[in-house]
Amino acid sequence: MNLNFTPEQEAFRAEVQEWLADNLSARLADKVRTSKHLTKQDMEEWHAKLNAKGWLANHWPVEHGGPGWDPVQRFIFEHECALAHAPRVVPFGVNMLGPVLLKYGTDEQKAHYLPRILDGTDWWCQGYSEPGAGSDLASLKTAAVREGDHYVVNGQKTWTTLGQHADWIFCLVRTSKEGKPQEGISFLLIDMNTAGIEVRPIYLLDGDHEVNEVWFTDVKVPAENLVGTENMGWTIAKYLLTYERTGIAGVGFSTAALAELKRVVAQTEKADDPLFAARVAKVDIALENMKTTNLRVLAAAAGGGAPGAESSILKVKGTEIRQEINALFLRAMGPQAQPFISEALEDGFNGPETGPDGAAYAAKDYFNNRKLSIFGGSNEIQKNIVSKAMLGM
Amino acid sequence: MNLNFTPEQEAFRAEVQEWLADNLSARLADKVRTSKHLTKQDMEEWHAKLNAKGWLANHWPVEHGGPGWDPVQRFIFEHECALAHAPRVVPFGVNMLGPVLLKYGTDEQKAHYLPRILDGTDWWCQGYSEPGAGSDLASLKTAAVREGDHYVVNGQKTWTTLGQHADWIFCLVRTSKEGKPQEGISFLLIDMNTAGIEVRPIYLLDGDHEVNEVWFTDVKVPAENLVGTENMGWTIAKYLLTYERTGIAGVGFSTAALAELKRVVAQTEKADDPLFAARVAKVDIALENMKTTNLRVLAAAAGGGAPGAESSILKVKGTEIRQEINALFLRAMGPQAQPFISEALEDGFNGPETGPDGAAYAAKDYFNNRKLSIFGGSNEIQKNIVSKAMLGM
Amino acid sequence: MDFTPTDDRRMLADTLNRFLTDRYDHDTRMKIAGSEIGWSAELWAEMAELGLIGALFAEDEGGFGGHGFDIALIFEGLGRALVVEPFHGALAARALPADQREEVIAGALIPAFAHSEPGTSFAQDRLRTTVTDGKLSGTKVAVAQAEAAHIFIVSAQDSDGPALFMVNAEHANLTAYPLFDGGRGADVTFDDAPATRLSAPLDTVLNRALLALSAEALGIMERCKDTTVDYLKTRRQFGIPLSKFQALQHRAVDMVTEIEQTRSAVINAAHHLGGPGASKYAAAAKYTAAATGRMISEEAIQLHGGIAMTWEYDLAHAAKRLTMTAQIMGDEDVHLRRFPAL
Amino acid sequence: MDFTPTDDRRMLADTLNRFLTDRYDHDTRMKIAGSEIGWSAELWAEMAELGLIGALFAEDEGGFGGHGFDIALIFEGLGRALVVEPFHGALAARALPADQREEVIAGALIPAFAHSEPGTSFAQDRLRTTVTDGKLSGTKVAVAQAEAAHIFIVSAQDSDGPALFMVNAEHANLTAYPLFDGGRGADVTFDDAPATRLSAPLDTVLNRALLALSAEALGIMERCKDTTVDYLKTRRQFGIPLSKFQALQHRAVDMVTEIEQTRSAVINAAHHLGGPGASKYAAAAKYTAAATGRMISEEAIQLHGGIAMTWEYDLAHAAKRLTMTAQIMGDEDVHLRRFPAL
Repeated sequence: MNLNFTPEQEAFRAEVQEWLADNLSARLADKVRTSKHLTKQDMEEWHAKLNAKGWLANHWPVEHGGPGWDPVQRFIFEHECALAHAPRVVPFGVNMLGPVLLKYGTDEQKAHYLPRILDGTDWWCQGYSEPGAGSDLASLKTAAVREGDHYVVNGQKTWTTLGQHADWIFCLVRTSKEGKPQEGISFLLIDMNTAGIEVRPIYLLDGDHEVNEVWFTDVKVPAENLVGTENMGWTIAKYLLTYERTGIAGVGFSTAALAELKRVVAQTEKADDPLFAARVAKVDIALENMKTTNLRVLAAAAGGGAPGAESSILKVKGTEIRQEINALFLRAMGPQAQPFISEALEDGFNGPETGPDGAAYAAKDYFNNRKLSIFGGSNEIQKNIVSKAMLGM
Repeated sequence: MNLNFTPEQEAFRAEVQEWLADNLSARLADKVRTSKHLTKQDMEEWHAKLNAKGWLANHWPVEHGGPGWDPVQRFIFEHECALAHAPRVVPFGVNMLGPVLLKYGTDEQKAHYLPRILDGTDWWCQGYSEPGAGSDLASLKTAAVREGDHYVVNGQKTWTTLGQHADWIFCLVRTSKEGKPQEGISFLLIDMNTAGIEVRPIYLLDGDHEVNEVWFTDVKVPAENLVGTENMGWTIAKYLLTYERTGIAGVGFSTAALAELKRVVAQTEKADDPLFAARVAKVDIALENMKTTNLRVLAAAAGGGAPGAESSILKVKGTEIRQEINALFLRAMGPQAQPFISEALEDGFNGPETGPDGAAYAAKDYFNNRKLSIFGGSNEIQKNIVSKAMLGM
Repeated sequence: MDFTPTDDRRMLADTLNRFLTDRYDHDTRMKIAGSEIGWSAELWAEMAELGLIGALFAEDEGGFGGHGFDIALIFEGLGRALVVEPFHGALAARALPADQREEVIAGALIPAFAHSEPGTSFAQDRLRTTVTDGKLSGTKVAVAQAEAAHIFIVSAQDSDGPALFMVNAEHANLTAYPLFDGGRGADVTFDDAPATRLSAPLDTVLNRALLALSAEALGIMERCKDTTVDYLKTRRQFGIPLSKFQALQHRAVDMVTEIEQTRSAVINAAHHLGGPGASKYAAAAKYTAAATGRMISEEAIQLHGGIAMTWEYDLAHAAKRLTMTAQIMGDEDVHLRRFPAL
Repeated sequence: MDFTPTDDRRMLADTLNRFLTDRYDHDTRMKIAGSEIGWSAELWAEMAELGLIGALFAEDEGGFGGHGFDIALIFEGLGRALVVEPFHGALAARALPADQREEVIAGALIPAFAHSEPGTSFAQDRLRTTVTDGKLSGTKVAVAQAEAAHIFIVSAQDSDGPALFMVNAEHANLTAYPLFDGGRGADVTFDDAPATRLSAPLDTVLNRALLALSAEALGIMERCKDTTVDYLKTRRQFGIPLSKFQALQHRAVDMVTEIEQTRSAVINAAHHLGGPGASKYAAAAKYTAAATGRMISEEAIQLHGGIAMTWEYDLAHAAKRLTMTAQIMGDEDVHLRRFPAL
């Protein structure tokens, strides 16, 4: 039993840190640290840097452009990126479609799509949720009907993150109404430029445009865009959901956010409040514990154990910790959390400062991160999973 | 809208206080305040005092010996008794069987049993719960089979509080297996001296003997001991469960306990701890709020509104508050909660004092009062009721 | 003891609710709250006309209410409708001389209440705004509807300790902005501004403000709870309504329970306003409202799921406003720490 | 990074668990814990023989373990079995001179660790027990198994500050009693007792004690959780097992989640024991174990219902012991307040 990383792992960490110091621009890191809006160009710039180094698709096998890391290395990399305030890698192509194609795609699909994910030719988005099918994904209704050498797709997807930038969407669609609802679902790749697709913005409660609705009206999709066989979409979706998620607890983000919280609190009266100090200490301890809980699950995975329901625990507790840090940040702002100058979240804002560091985005971040316990399988769904899988209840 | 009591109500309060000052012995009040064991004689002494004044059966109509109080008067009376550290009235005869006989009993039953409850001739206990039927009372199995002019009862009751002192038990028994489980239940009065009844003590986790199992083997019960008609027991039980419960939130007990907590804490290091002060302030505020919540429900009841699901809210929150005060008392004792000298809870103990005031019973009270959220319909059952009745969920 | 409202208050509640239902529906509110000026002068005039400002003041102050229960009633209603007009400033006008107060009641004069300072939230003994020789200097933050104000009611220290002062708007320097939860506010800097010392003690005005914010939060909580329960009954998952999942049922019950406790806290504060227990029960109410408000807005969003995070869904705006009522004038910890000594 | 136990520790765990299963079943434990002397000298000798005391010490201390992970492993097992024998006193023997320590490891010499004082729980800077000219005076409370002890390891202030001292049992005045959670303890008064100053710093011994108590609590929590989950699967209500009620499922999951976090806290404290982070992670572990312990014992009882409150049901005794581990050596608030400065 040893919590220390090996000398090799420490050397790897140093290499990552050095590379980040040389390659992550102060401009980008500062935007991330202060929760500014990242443009499509910002994200593409970061992807290109990572891809040039060979670190973009860090889950992929070496022959397809992965760096050949083990789970601990991936964890260290993601952790250091978070601490350095690097932008998050947009996951849809690299972390979601990539693994699916690697496991279920044809050689032609792999050869065509994977390089285009790496070099940024294709921006992917995800077509899973529907207005009536969120946590209960199996009840989805968007229909794909085979007609000769193509499918005709009709229906609606929602919560499509960054869909406004996307060239392609991977979708779960209903190809059969026979049997259980799960059994009639297929996994389809759709060019966003096809006739009949309409993207409508969903504005979030802070006015941000981050997610979208995607409407399909008689959209023709070539049959070769099917991944796997017809009606095996649920198997693919489950594969992705249980796919190793080293970063699901978000301890890197929480660690960075907690450091920022401690720094900023000193500018407010909360610095003298023993009750606030206790709140910070509580989440600090919970995060120290969670780091080790996360490493334990990781070690089990690296040792060949399947991280199943344990990752649900990481998700629930990890998101609670991140949300609590956001909540404490908001508390520390007191009334100065109220001003909301949306331009202050864009590059080059020169308007007045109102409040301590972080006042400009404390409320926005607090509310925006309420999503953490909702998406990717709500925390209630995660608890159902743990109850069944770990406790046999 | 006015939170003040009327001058008449204040006069009534003064009358109660004065009577308590004159009639509640310092010996008894001190035993109650310091959580000492009350003997059967202690409880009988207090009942006799109340009965002599005509205040024992304060829910009963005047013609049967009640004082003719309205709900607010009853609330004031119970509140003042709690603040004065009066013993609780043992509820089984006065507050439970009494109302049942008044509503469902024959004239003969009323004439026979009610005076004997008042003067203490009969000590009653309750036979509701069974090993397999706690919160799910309708599944009870104890069977009463009619044979000529009597029933033959077989089965087992449990959690029979103070059953070791009882002369009589009122029981829910199964008289039919037809229809829904609720439909075959009857309400039967059984003399504890009948052959075939065995009382076995259940010792609680602090070693106390407070509850019992009662076993019935071919117990012959005269048919005239049936209350109401056969198979109407569920109706009677529900009547009792929804019977007006002015004191269910226990605010009087909580108020007395909180005052004792504040007094005792000054003897410990917790007096200097801002986190402990915050815990006390939280429960203090919750109790101030609960007092008004309780009065609101009471006022609605006095105004003719039926206190249904609202009393479930009082029960849940009221017990949480009482349990939290017990928990804070325990915390304040630190390691000095560990010594447990059971003789110290009896009259005339002259052994060594260990720890601050209250150390002798802090742990015992904390654990004993975990029952508050379990019995009388667990807090989970209460939440089911609120969800259905108030929210229509 | 009597929990039935008086006939006068029942009529007032009817007037208020009818007006808000007819003239301040959610779409209207969103238009006003997001507009350039962040409030509606027209509706303000109508509300003054209906007596909604006058109800905040006693007869000898030129109004026809002014009891804690009047204030609670009005602000609970305003909260439920997410009203952004400058009622909090108007409430503070109790401190003003009679002439100005009557103008406020008529809707003609709009005051803003300027209390919070940078990095602080509530504490009177930390005021850094000072008055010397009748000149007031200092900075106040997040002053609601400051641009609309003709005068400012400002807390500050002079040689006699903390007190309230009146400053004309022409002597205030504003850095104005939209507020996260709708409407507008400003950081307000005073630089040797001519100031009139007001006779009303600071803490009586603060207690009124705490009561009003707590009642406002209560109204928003009720709205959030109703919306959530309705949604749970409508939305189906795995073939059955969400309202049939026991874990969600129990959480909804916890929401109801804490809201009932908050209502009691508001009643207590209203009852004691102006009496010796005023500060104690105002602190208890603000603590309760802030703690419960955070719980209700988080649970309402979580029990809804993603839809509650969208601009189009009205709960989102209720949750934002509810959260902000906890940020203003001291959060739960601030008032919890004050409570034992009160 | 490696979370697999070494072969040595796997063997130690096997030895421990086999012994406790075979020789320390619940009935035996209850007999011992409720006996006149409140412990078993026979089983103590057997446990010493098996090396369960030696595992608490490093080789250069005469043992064959002594790492944080050894201490955690032993006390987690002892916790799960609700062992009442004087292991906490033995653990403190690290402070003793080599001769006595070796006797302790052999099971021949029994020390008691006397730290808590009346009205206090943990703070070193509040010690009122003092040493002047080699004579120790003061009162210690709730000293576990004090009657069994041959020597006392006592925290006290001398002119150089807080430190540890050794006092022979003949100089201790005991007021002994049964403990609420089984076994016996005593208030111990020293009156100019001859005392030997020990060289081991007080905080290293305290950190070991905090780790041990946290690990012990962890073992009890696991037992409480397992018992509860089993019960929920067995017990039926309204025709279905309790384990099918979603509200109860989610609460069971919350228990598991917090226990996993407690396990991580214990691992952290074990890892850092003896290093610069020792005090910080020991405080974090005790905070986590105390807060979680309270939650687990309350939830375990509530999810069971009345049966968990009876003497006959073993969960009751686990819940009592778990609760008491939180009372000893500082509760969650004490360590939460210490944490930020560590």
